[in-house]
Amino acid sequence: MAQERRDDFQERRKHLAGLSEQELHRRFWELAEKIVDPLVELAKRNTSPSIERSVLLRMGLSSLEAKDLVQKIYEKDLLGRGAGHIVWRIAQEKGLGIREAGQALIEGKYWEDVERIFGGGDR
Amino acid sequence: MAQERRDDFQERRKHLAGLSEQELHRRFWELAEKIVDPLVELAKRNTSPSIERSVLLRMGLSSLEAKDLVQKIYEKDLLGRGAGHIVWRIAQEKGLGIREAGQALIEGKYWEDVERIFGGGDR
Amino acid sequence: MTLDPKKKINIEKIMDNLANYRPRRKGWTWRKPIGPAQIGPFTYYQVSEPLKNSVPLPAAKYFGNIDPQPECVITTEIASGRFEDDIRRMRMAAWHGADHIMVIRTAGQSHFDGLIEGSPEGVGGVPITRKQIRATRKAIDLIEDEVGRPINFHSYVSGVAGPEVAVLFAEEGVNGAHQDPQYNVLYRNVNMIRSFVDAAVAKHLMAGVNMLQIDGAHNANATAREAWKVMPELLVQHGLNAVFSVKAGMKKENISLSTVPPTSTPAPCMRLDLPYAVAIRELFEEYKFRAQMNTKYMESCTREVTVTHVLNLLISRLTSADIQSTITPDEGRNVPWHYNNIHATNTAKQALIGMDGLMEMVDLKDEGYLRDTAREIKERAVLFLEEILEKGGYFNAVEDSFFVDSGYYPERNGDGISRKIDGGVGEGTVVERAEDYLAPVCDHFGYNNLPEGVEHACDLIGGCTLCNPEKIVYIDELDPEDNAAKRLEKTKDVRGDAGLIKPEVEWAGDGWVNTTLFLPTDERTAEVAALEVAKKMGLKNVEVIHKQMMHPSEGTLLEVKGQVEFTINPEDLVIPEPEEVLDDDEIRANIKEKPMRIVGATVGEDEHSVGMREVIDIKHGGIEKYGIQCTYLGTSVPIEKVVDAAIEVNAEAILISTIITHNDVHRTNMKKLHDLCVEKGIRDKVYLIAGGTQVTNEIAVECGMDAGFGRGTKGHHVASFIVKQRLDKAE
Amino acid sequence: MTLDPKKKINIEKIMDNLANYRPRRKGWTWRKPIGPAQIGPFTYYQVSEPLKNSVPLPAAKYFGNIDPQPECVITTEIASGRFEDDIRRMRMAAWHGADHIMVIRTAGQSHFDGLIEGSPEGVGGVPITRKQIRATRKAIDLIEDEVGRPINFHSYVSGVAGPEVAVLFAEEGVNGAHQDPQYNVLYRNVNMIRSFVDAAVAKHLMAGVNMLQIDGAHNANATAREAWKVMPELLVQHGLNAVFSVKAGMKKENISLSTVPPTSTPAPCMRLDLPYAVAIRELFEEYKFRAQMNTKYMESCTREVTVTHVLNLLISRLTSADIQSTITPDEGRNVPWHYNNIHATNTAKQALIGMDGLMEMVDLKDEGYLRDTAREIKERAVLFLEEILEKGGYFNAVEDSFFVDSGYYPERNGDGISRKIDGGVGEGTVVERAEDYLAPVCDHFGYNNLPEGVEHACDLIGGCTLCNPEKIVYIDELDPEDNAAKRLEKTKDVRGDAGLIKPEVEWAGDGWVNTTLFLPTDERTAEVAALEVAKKMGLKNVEVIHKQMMHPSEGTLLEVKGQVEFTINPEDLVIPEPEEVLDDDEIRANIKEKPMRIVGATVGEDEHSVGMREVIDIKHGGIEKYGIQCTYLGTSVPIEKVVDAAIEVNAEAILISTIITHNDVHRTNMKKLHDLCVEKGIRDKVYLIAGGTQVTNEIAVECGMDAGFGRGTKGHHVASFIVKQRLDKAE
Repeated sequence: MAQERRDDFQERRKHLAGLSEQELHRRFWELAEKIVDPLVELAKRNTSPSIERSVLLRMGLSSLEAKDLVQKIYEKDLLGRGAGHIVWRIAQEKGLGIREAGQALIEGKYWEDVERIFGGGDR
Repeated sequence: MAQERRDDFQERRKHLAGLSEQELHRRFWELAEKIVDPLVELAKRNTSPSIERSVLLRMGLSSLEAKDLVQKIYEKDLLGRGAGHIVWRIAQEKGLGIREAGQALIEGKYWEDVERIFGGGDR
Repeated sequence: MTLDPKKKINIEKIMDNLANYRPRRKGWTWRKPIGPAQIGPFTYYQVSEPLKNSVPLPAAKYFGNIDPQPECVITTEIASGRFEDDIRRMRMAAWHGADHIMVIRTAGQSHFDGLIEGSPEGVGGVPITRKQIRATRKAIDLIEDEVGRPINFHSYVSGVAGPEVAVLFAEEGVNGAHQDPQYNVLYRNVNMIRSFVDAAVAKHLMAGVNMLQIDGAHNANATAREAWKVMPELLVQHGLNAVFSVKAGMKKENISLSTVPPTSTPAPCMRLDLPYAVAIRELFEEYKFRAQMNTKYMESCTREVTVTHVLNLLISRLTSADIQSTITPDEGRNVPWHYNNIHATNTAKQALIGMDGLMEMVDLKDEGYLRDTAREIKERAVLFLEEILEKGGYFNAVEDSFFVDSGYYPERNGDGISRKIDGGVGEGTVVERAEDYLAPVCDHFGYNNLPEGVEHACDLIGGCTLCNPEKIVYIDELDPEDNAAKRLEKTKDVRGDAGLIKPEVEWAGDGWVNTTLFLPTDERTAEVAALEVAKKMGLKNVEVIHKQMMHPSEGTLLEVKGQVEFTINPEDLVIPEPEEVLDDDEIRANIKEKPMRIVGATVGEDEHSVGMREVIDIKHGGIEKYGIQCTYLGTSVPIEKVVDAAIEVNAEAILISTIITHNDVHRTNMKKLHDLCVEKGIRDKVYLIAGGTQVTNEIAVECGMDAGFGRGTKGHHVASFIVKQRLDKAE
Repeated sequence: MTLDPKKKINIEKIMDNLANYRPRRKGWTWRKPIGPAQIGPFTYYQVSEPLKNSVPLPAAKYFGNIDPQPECVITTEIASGRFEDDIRRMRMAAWHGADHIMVIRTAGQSHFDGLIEGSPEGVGGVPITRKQIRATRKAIDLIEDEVGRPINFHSYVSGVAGPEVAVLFAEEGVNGAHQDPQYNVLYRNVNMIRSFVDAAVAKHLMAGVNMLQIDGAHNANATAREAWKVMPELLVQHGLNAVFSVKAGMKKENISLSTVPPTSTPAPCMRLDLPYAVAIRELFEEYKFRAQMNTKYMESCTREVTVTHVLNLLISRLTSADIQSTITPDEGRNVPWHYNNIHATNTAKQALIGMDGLMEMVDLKDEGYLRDTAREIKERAVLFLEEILEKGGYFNAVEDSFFVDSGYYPERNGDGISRKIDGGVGEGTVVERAEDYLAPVCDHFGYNNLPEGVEHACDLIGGCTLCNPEKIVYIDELDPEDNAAKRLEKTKDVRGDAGLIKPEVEWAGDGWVNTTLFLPTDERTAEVAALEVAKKMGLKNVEVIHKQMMHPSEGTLLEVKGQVEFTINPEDLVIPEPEEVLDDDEIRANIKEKPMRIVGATVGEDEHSVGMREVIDIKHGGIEKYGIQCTYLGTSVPIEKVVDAAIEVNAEAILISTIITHNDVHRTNMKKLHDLCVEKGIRDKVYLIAGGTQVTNEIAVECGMDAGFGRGTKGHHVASFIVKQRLDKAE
């Protein structure tokens, strides 16, 4: 909710007035860390379509392949297991190269294996 | 004569090194005055066609008249008496207005009177 | 006679009845400082009384159109060659903040032995004549009333007619002048005896009417091969003229040193210029300072010149300036064009205001390089003075080419200017005053054998022109062809408020325009090709006035001037009525009172969203800034989805963008939007607005929209439209 | 492949075999400081290694063409929309001193959920694709070799495809990128959860290759209604991104704060901007600073913008800048034109070099307004952070529209940007990582359930693309029409070293030129009339891009852009051979060895002497400066007197000027001079030279002179001619 407020700086700053410059700086950084820490935690615990595509890119899939495959995995609620994870497992299981495995999945192959290994999704 | 000289500042400045900033400033102004004084004296004791024309202008002659008249006075070697002086004397003597007197002189009148009063020039 | 800002100044009327015009005041006027002062949202410390009428800087629109005026006088120099065009330029400059107008003399006038009369055309300046001065002064008096600030009028008391020019200026209310006998000697080759003898009389006359004097030492910067080495000499030149002037009767407060930061980039100019600026201000603390900008290193790149001048202005702010002079950014390429007088004035005003109060935050160090260097420059100057005396005085030193040598004194490079005591223009014309020498006029300098009992010299003649101005003889014109009236006659079609319109930069109707172009080729080919381009554009007398290599083979930037030969008849122009747009505060207030939601989308097979983002995004100054709640659906959005979203959020307006369209897809989309809104029963609850480069209001309305917006649309236009519609509906 | 400065870069060749091109290095490179260093006649303190090839500032010609390079990296931003034209622009910019080249993305790409491939045309920037990056990187590698300095290539890791873009950049050797999740949230309306989750992965990838990160806080300046009030928030935004980046794995030395002086003239901007600049540098002392210039208050006057940017550069010099960014002076009027990239780069280089060593002379005060204000801004920022925590953290604060409010925090005006936690682009797409979540690749951030014993994640797959670049899948083009090869084909006539020549400013052959003109009428009439003028000059698609009132009725300055439709064939041009002129030192040496006297006069009934004075006078850089002894006889001099004087002083040359002549008087005078010299028996001892606006060498020689000089003649040309003649004779 947007709110309006007059400038009550003199009032609010009272507890800062006594701080040395260094203490003020330290306070700034402590507060910033307190705000940021939960955001970092959030990032560690979660993933997104773009993140998973970035994994597939690093595994040697093309951007078009990464896009298609992540879309499919997302629709099957399996993104939380890691798109690269799924491709890697299928590649291992089927003795395929990584990109080959990815392309096969895009073509609709091996999804029963995926379901067997990873279950029905985690949504 | 144009001359070349290396930068011997460190050598030359020795007598200035000990001066305070104020003393240095004072020295600057004293020297400047010593250089300027003879120039001011020169200006006080001399005149020029332009100066005399400036006098005639202030006396109410036109610029064209002042130019003609000063030229005539200059040629007669009478500039040192003051162009305005001559006009004023003639005006007084002949009962003319200043500009009238000037114009008369330009027309060639009264020069015998000028010669009588001021002599044959001072060159 | 008063001026109406909406009407051009009538030069013919200015020239009416000049014979009887008298200046309203004499002497110099400083600005009235008012700092600290609140102007708009800010406090300023180095400002003066505001103007009654002025043109603020372009960016002032963001700050309520404030136009704070710095505390120092700002100079503009005018050199068009036609005084009737000078006057129009002065009016423009005054509106931008110039209050010191310096008229450059025509080339050669300093060697003209006498006064010039009438209004002949000049080269690189105007012939300074009584008519030119009186008409200009009259015009400036009117301009003063228009802008609400006194304006100082200025020219030159140099050359071989100095005393006469000084009388003329004193009579006609000229407020300031350059006067420095050294200038005549070194740069005009006027005989040195004549120059000093005349100068004392001229200075005394100037002192009599409280004119401000500017000296000429800065010309050594502009002349010496390595300008940064003449700093000791500059102090010497300033000092000699200052002492000579005081002894000729001037008050120190009326003596202004003309000082220029000697160097320029790519030299490390602050390091070279600041110690000098400090040294001169300390040594001459009783005098005034006119800070001029560097001209020595000006090339034809106006951007480079502008940067240099801002650095010069930084020197002014780090030290001081009583008068801030300006140099037009085009001086390196041609006789300055009038709009560049405005640019130069604006650069000074802008930079000075930007650095307002700087010294409250910054100190000059009182130890180290800055102080050591300032001291050294002063010591070198003292040594210079010492050696002048050793050589037997000033005249001998000049003969010995002490001056404008490119060595860092006492170093000497042997390339100074030498003048002979018995040489130069006007040599042998000085005459000793006899014992009975008399000059029965006021403000005369030197020996004067006034009759005993006469106290006021001009009592002898019943008053001189300085006391009784009606004695001044006014000559209107001498040349029946070369005069302002004839020139005005020739240009009358393009003058006046209803005249034909023709581009100009120097004189009315001169037709000059300047074309900037980049050609992807090397410099020499580009120069010739650029002339061809300009000719193909129909320009005459084309000339390349700037050339800058961008890369040896990739391309060259050029500016080409040329003249158009046609005129535009204003009656043939269709000038659209200005669109009335609500102002930001009205829109904001309306939205605050009654919040508004809108839905926006880029429709069709198009990933481009720049137009829509600019209209919506707060980052681009879009409608979000008024508090309008925007749902942006992205690019390639189907029309159905747009309408659904509008229903969902209860939007008051739908904005669609169809920037790059093929096969009239934009029309199809607009019609579809309208139809679907009708179908869903919301058409009367929602304003439909379409935008895009190929969209016009006509096309949009034709396709069922409430409005269409094309190129250049800002959030402001769209928000204004919606709020107005809403207000109309409410009524 | 290497570049030849005399040949244009061959874009087709750059695009050859791109599939196999690999970047030569990764990560950011700083300049190598070398100060204090002697460069030309000066010592510099804040400079870096010189370039092998470069274009110095125009005024460098006065200082031996030195081109000192500041110590900080200089940025240029490129946004042409066609990457093949971006490359040519980069080459030009690198030659002028830019070593950080930032490529702006096409509008809308931040909402594109994935990577784009190929080389489609963009709007306001290019689509960032693998092909575009790889080709550009390859070209930049060649340009680096040409100029002799590493160049940092930079773009954006923002929007909804951040992690993928980061992989792409890491793979392709992009050296720096903007990354700031707050930017996505506030200005791109990307869902905030998505934005932060993606950002951590993207930043970690950037850290892996030592890319430099630039943050996005400065956008608040550009957005807030009163930019000078958001300073506390700026510190907050910088702080949050800095801490988040460090926690995502970045080194502090690779994190650069993007900071902009918040205000601009006519605000007293130094007083407002400097305390802020001090506060941020103290608080973030461990980080780097990218000093950007102000864009918020840019209008269309390029002069005003240049002054503003110099004041911004003063802030950089009074505090610090690791990277000095530049803004083109035309950004306020159009998509920047390429020569304005050069202008902007030159402004930074010039001002930084001009202020080299400033802080050796100047201190910031450690008491009073500056310190008090810096402290206050920091305290306000701390209070801002406190309240974010009170509200339950960052997301809640954003919902509560804490950010980009125009109040001076803790003041609030209720006009901040509010975004919903569950709203925005990409909302609902973030998924929790399961316990067995696995990503078998390097540089991955966050929870990763690697099988026990696996240390290097990509060992599981035999190496990822960051370790084995040959695994990268290169896609050349997807669109058979919208690609660089097709566009090059269409413009091939005007490309290449022997192509047709057509003006351009953005893309090869676009035909745009800009005409500057002053019209003596009011603004609205002038705008319409200016378009008419431009049309009459044959320009198409004319548009007024700048309009500035000089006075409400006296006139208006305008700039009008328009396109020419013709081309120039270089084969049709007659390009004159360059005249060989002796250099100053040769002339000076020759004169020193053997002194020379000349006589000069303006002949005929003419009081104008400007041309002759310019050629002779030392003040105008005339021949006196070489030590040539000149006797100037003045104006209206009879020919007889000229010849007599030449005989008297034993002159080696006679210079006459006949500037304004009627009825062929100039020919008569020249012939007479020749005849009289013959008659007096000196013709073979004296060079006869005539000058004047109507004089050409042909006419003069025809009339018996040795040479004739027309418009634009400088002393240098004349001195060179005489000395050469003398040398020839001696042989």
